[in-house]
Amino acid sequence: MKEFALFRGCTTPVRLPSYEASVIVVLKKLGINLVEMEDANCCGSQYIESINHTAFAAMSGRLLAIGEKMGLDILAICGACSGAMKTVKHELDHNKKLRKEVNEILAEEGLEYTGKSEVKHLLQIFSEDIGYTAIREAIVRPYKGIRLSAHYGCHVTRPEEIVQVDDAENPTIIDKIIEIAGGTAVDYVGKTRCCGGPMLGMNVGLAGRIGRDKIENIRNENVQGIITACEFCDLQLTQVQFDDEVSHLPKIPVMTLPQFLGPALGIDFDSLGIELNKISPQPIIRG
Amino acid sequence: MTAQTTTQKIDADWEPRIVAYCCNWCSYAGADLAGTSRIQYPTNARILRVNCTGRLATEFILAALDMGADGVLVSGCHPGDCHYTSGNLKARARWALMETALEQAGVNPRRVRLQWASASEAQIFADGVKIITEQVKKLGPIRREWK
Amino acid sequence: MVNEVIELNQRNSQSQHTPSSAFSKEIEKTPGGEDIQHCIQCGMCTASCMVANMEEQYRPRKLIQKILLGMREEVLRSELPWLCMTCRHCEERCQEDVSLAEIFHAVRILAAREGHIPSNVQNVLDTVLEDGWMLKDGYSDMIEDDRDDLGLATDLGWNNEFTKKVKKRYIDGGNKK
Amino acid sequence: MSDTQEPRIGVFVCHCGHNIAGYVDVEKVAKQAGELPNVVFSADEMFMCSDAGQQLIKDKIKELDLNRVVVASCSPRMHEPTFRRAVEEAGVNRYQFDQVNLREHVSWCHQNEWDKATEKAWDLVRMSVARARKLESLPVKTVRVTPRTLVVGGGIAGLRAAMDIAERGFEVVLVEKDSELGGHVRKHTHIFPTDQSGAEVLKPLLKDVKRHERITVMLNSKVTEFDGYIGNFKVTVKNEKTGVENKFDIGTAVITTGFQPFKPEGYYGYGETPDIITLAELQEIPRTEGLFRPSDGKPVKRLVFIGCVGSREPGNLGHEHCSRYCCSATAKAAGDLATRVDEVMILYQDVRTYGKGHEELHRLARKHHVIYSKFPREGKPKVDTSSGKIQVSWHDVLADADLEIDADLLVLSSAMVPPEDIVETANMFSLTRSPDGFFNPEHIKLAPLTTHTAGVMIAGTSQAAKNASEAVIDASGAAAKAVSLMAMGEVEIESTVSHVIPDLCSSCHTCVTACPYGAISMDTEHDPPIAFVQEAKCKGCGTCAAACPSSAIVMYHSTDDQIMTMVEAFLCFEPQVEGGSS
Repeated sequence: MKEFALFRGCTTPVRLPSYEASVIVVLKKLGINLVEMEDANCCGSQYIESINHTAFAAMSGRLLAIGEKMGLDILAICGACSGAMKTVKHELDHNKKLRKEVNEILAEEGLEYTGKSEVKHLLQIFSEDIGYTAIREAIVRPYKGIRLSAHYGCHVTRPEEIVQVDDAENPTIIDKIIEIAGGTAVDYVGKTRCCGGPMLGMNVGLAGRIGRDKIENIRNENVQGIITACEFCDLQLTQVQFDDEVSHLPKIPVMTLPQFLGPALGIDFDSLGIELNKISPQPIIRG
Repeated sequence: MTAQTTTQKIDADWEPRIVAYCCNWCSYAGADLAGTSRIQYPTNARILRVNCTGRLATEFILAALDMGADGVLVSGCHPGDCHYTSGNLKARARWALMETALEQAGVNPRRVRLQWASASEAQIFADGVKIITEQVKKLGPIRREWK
Repeated sequence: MVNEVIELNQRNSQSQHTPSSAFSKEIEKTPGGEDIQHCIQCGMCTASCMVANMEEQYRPRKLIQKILLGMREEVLRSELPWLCMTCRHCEERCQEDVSLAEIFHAVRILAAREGHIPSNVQNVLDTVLEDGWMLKDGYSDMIEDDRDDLGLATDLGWNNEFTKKVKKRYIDGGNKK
Repeated sequence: MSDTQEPRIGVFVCHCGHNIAGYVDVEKVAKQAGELPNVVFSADEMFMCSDAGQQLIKDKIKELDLNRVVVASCSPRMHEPTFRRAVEEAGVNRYQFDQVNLREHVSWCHQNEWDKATEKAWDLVRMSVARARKLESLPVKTVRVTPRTLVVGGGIAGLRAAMDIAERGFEVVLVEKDSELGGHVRKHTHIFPTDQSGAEVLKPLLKDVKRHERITVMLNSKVTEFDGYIGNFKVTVKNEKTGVENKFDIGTAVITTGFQPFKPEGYYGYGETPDIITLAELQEIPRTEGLFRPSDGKPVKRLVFIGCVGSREPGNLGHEHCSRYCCSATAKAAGDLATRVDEVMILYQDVRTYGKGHEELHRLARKHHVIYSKFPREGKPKVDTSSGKIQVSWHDVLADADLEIDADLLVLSSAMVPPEDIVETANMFSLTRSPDGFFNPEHIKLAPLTTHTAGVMIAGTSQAAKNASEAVIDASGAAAKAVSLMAMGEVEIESTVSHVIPDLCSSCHTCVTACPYGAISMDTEHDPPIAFVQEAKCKGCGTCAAACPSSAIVMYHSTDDQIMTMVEAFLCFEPQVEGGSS
C-alpha cells in the first residue's frame, strides 16, 4: 500500500472541502494511503514569493523537510502549492548557499532538508503511481460517453522541466482518465491558458474577463462539464459563471478530477461532497 | 497608294492588327515576364523578335503599314541599357525621320508607337500594347488591302 | 476590495530618460532575474500572454525593454509587474529561454524592498504574515460542519509561528538577502 | 543539307500540359499548319522540351528528311538552346530552327479570350513557318580561349579568385588601383566572426599571391582599354604613377572592384565633430586597450551606434538596399568594446545578424549589457552638436519612451555603396547596373557570377553589398567559371554576324560609324574601298544592316527577308486560299 504525506494547502480545506474528501476516498479505493502532514505552514506561494526569495524558500523548504522527517513523499493537490514546493526543491537541490541558509532556520525547528523526499501533484499519482490500467480495472459504473473538457492549471503543468507532471503544450492525463471513466474528452481553444485565479489578488475585473474567456471557449464545444486538477481553478471557473455578464447563460458544472472519478469507482455521492458543489453536477453524474 | 483619311463609322467589333517589333534583351523578356505574371492585355499585337531595335530599318515599319498593319509598336531597352550600347539610340533617331515620312504619306502618326520597356517592366510593356490598340481602334482600319 | 482601474504608469514625457545598463545588471543579480540579458525583444511572450490579451496597458516585452533601458523608478513604482499571473505561458514559448515570471518576481522583490507594494497585495500579505496563512478568518463554523460531515479533520493544525519567525528574520530585519 | 534544297518543314505544337493547351486550340493550329506550303509534318505534343518531345523531332527529321524545324511552345529565351541541340543531333543545322512563343506571349496573357488566343497562335505559327522557309544554315563558330585571366581589384575577393585560377595552372594579371593589395579587409583591425585583424586573416593569401609565378600583380594600375570578345580580349593596363602601359592578351576577366563605405554627409551630424565616425573608420582604429575620443584623446565612456545609415531608404536611389554586413559587424564591435567603456548603445531599425555564427555575436553583445534600442522608421534619431557635446535623442519604439544621451563617440554604421569609378568600370566591361548601383549578373539565380558580356565574371561586393565571407565564396565561384572556359581551350560563339556584299557597297562609310564595336573597316585593296566586317568582333546587333543605304549588309539569321516574310505571313494571308507571295 503506497503512502504519501498529504499537504492540503490553504484554499482546499476552507473553500472546497469536497476536493479534499474526494482525494482521500478515491486514492484509498485505488490503493494509496494518505497521511496528514502535521504542523504544516503556508507554502509562501505568490505573496511571500514576491517580496523575499529566501523567506519563500524557507516556507516551502520547511514543508519539504517535514515530508523528509515523516519519511514520505509529499502529495500536493493545488497547483500553487505543488508549483511552489517543486520550484523550491529544484533550487535547494542546485543552490548550496540557499540550502545552507534555509537549513539554518529549519534547524531551529528540529528539521533539515537534504532532498530525500519527492513532491508530487495529484495527477502524477494517477499517471505514475496508480497507472491507467489499475484505474480502468477499478471502473464499475462507467459514464456513457458524456462530453467533458479538461482544465489542467498553469502551475500544475508549468514550468515543464521543473514540475515534470505532463506535456505543458499538450497535457493529456485528465483527458485519458475522462475516457477511461467512459466520458468523451473534448479539446477547446486555449486549453493551456490560465483560469485567471492568480489575478484575483490584483484586479478582480480582469480576473473575471480571463476566466469568462475560458468558459466561452469551452462552451463553444458544447460540453456537459469541466474537470479540473486544482481547487483554485475549480473555484474560479465556477465563480465566473455567476458574473453578471454571463449569469443569463446555462451553467457548466465544474468538478475536480477525484470527485468526477469517484462515482465511476462505485463511491457514494455523500463521501464525495457532491451536493456541496455550487453548480450541481447532476448532468454529469446522471449521464 | 495613299491611305484614305476619311472617317467612316468604325464597326464595333473590328479588331486592329498590330505588328510589334521587340528587342530580345529587354522588351521581349519584358513580354515574357508579362506572361509569367499572368498580366492580361489585348491580343491584337504579334511580336517579332529582333536582336536590337537598332536592327529595324525605317522600311520595316512603312512596309508593315503598307501590307495592311493598322498599327506598329517598337519596344526596346531604355537609353543607356542597350545590350549593344547604342542600338536603341539609333532607332530613336530613325523614328523622328520615319514619323515625318508617315505624315507626308497621310498616315496618322498615332498608328505607330516607340517605347522603352526593360526585362523587369512587364506592366509597362503590356500597357504599351493596350495604349496603341486603343489609339488605333479610334482611328479605324488603315484601308490598305493587300492586293 | 480590489481596485478596478490599474494605476497606469503615465508616459514620463517631461524629462527624457538616459538609457543605462545599471538596472538590468541589478535585476541580473536578484534571484530570478539572471537571464534578463537573453531577451532579444521578439515579442512572442506578449503574443502568448492572456493578461496582455485582455489588458491594453500590460505588455511584458515592453516592461522588459524598460528594464534593459534602465528605467528603474518607473518600473519599480509601476503596478504592471504585479499583473503577471506567473502562468508561464510565455516561458514555454520564449526562444531565448527567458523566464518573465522569474524576472517579474525579481522586480517585485526590489520594489517591495523599496516599499512599492500595491495596496491589495499588501493587505493579503499582512494577513498571511499575521495569521500564518491566507484564509484563517475565512474558516467559518458552517464550513467546519461540512468538513465534519465529510469526515475530515476540523482542526486544520496550522503552524502559524514559523511564518512569524520567517517574517522577523528575513522580511522585517530588512536584510538585503 | 545545302540551302538550295526545297524546304521540308516540320511543325511541332506543344501543349505544355495545360499551360498552352488550356487556352489555345493546339490541335486546330497544328492541323492548319499541316496545310501550309513546304510543311511535310505537323503535330501537337504534350511536352516538347521533354526527352520524348525532343526524340519526336529527331525521329521525324530522319523519317521525313526534314531540313527546317518549327517548335511552337514557350519562350526561346527558355528552350532555344535545348531544341537547337536536338535538331543538330539529328543532322539539321541549329540555325534552321525557329521557335514560336505560344505560352508567355499568348496563352498566359490572353486567358479569357480563347478564340482570339487561338487565332493569334495560328498567326504566329504561320509567321514562323514563313521565316523557316528562308532560314539558311550557318557554320558553328568556335574561338580559341587565351589561357590567361584578368582580375580587376586586389581586395579579398580578387586575391581569392587570382589564387584559385593560378593554382589551376592559368596565368593571372591582377590589377589594383591602390598602392597595396588587400582592399578594405586589410585595413580592419578586427573583423567578425574570428578575432583576428584583417591583416592577419589576409597574410597567408597575400603571401601566396605575391609569391605565385603565374600571377602578375600590377599595383597603382587601372585597365584603360578592354577590347575584343570572349577568349580573345586585348587589354591595356596603365600604371597611374609611372605612366607605363602594358598590353595583355586575355581569355577571361573577373571583376572584383568592390565597394566604398558611404560617407554619410548630412546624416546625424557626420563631419561636425571628429567624434562622429563611420563603422568603417571605427574598424580602422588600431587595436588598443581602451577606446579614446579622436578629438581630445579622453577615454570613451558612452559609445553609441546608429544602424542603417544611408541604407534601406525607400525612394532614395542607390540607398534603398540593406548593406547586410553592418548588423553583424556592429554587434561584434559593440560586444568587444562593451568591456572597455561604461555604456554601449545600438540604435537600430532591425537586427539582421543572419550569417553563420553571427546570431551568437548578437547574443554576446547583449550578454555584455549592450543596450539595443529600436527607433521608428519615420522618426530617425536626432543629433545635436551645437552645445559641444554629441546629444543624441530618439524614440524607443519597444518601450514607447523618449530617450536621449550625450555620446562620447557616435559610430554610424554606414552603407556599402559602389566605388566612385563604378560608371567607368561598367562602360569599360559593358556591364549593366541594378538600382543599388552594383553590377547586374546574367541571371540573379541561374547565373549570378557571369554577366551579359560573355567571358566577363563579377564577384564580391562589386555585385552587391555583402560581408567578406560571402565575397570570397563569390570569388571562388567566378574563378571556377573562368577556369572552365579556359580549360576547354575553345568556346562556341554566336554565328549570327553581319556580312557586306561587295558588289552593292557604295563605300559611303555609314556602316563604319554605325557599328558600336568598330567591327567594320574599309578594304582599301579595292578602289573605291569596300566595307568588310571582322566577324570575330561583330556582336550581331544588326544596326549596320539597318543603316546601310544600299542594303549591302546582310545580318545572318535576321535578314531583311526573314523579317519581312513574317510580317507578310501575318498580314497578307487569305484564309483557306492557297498561295501567298513567296
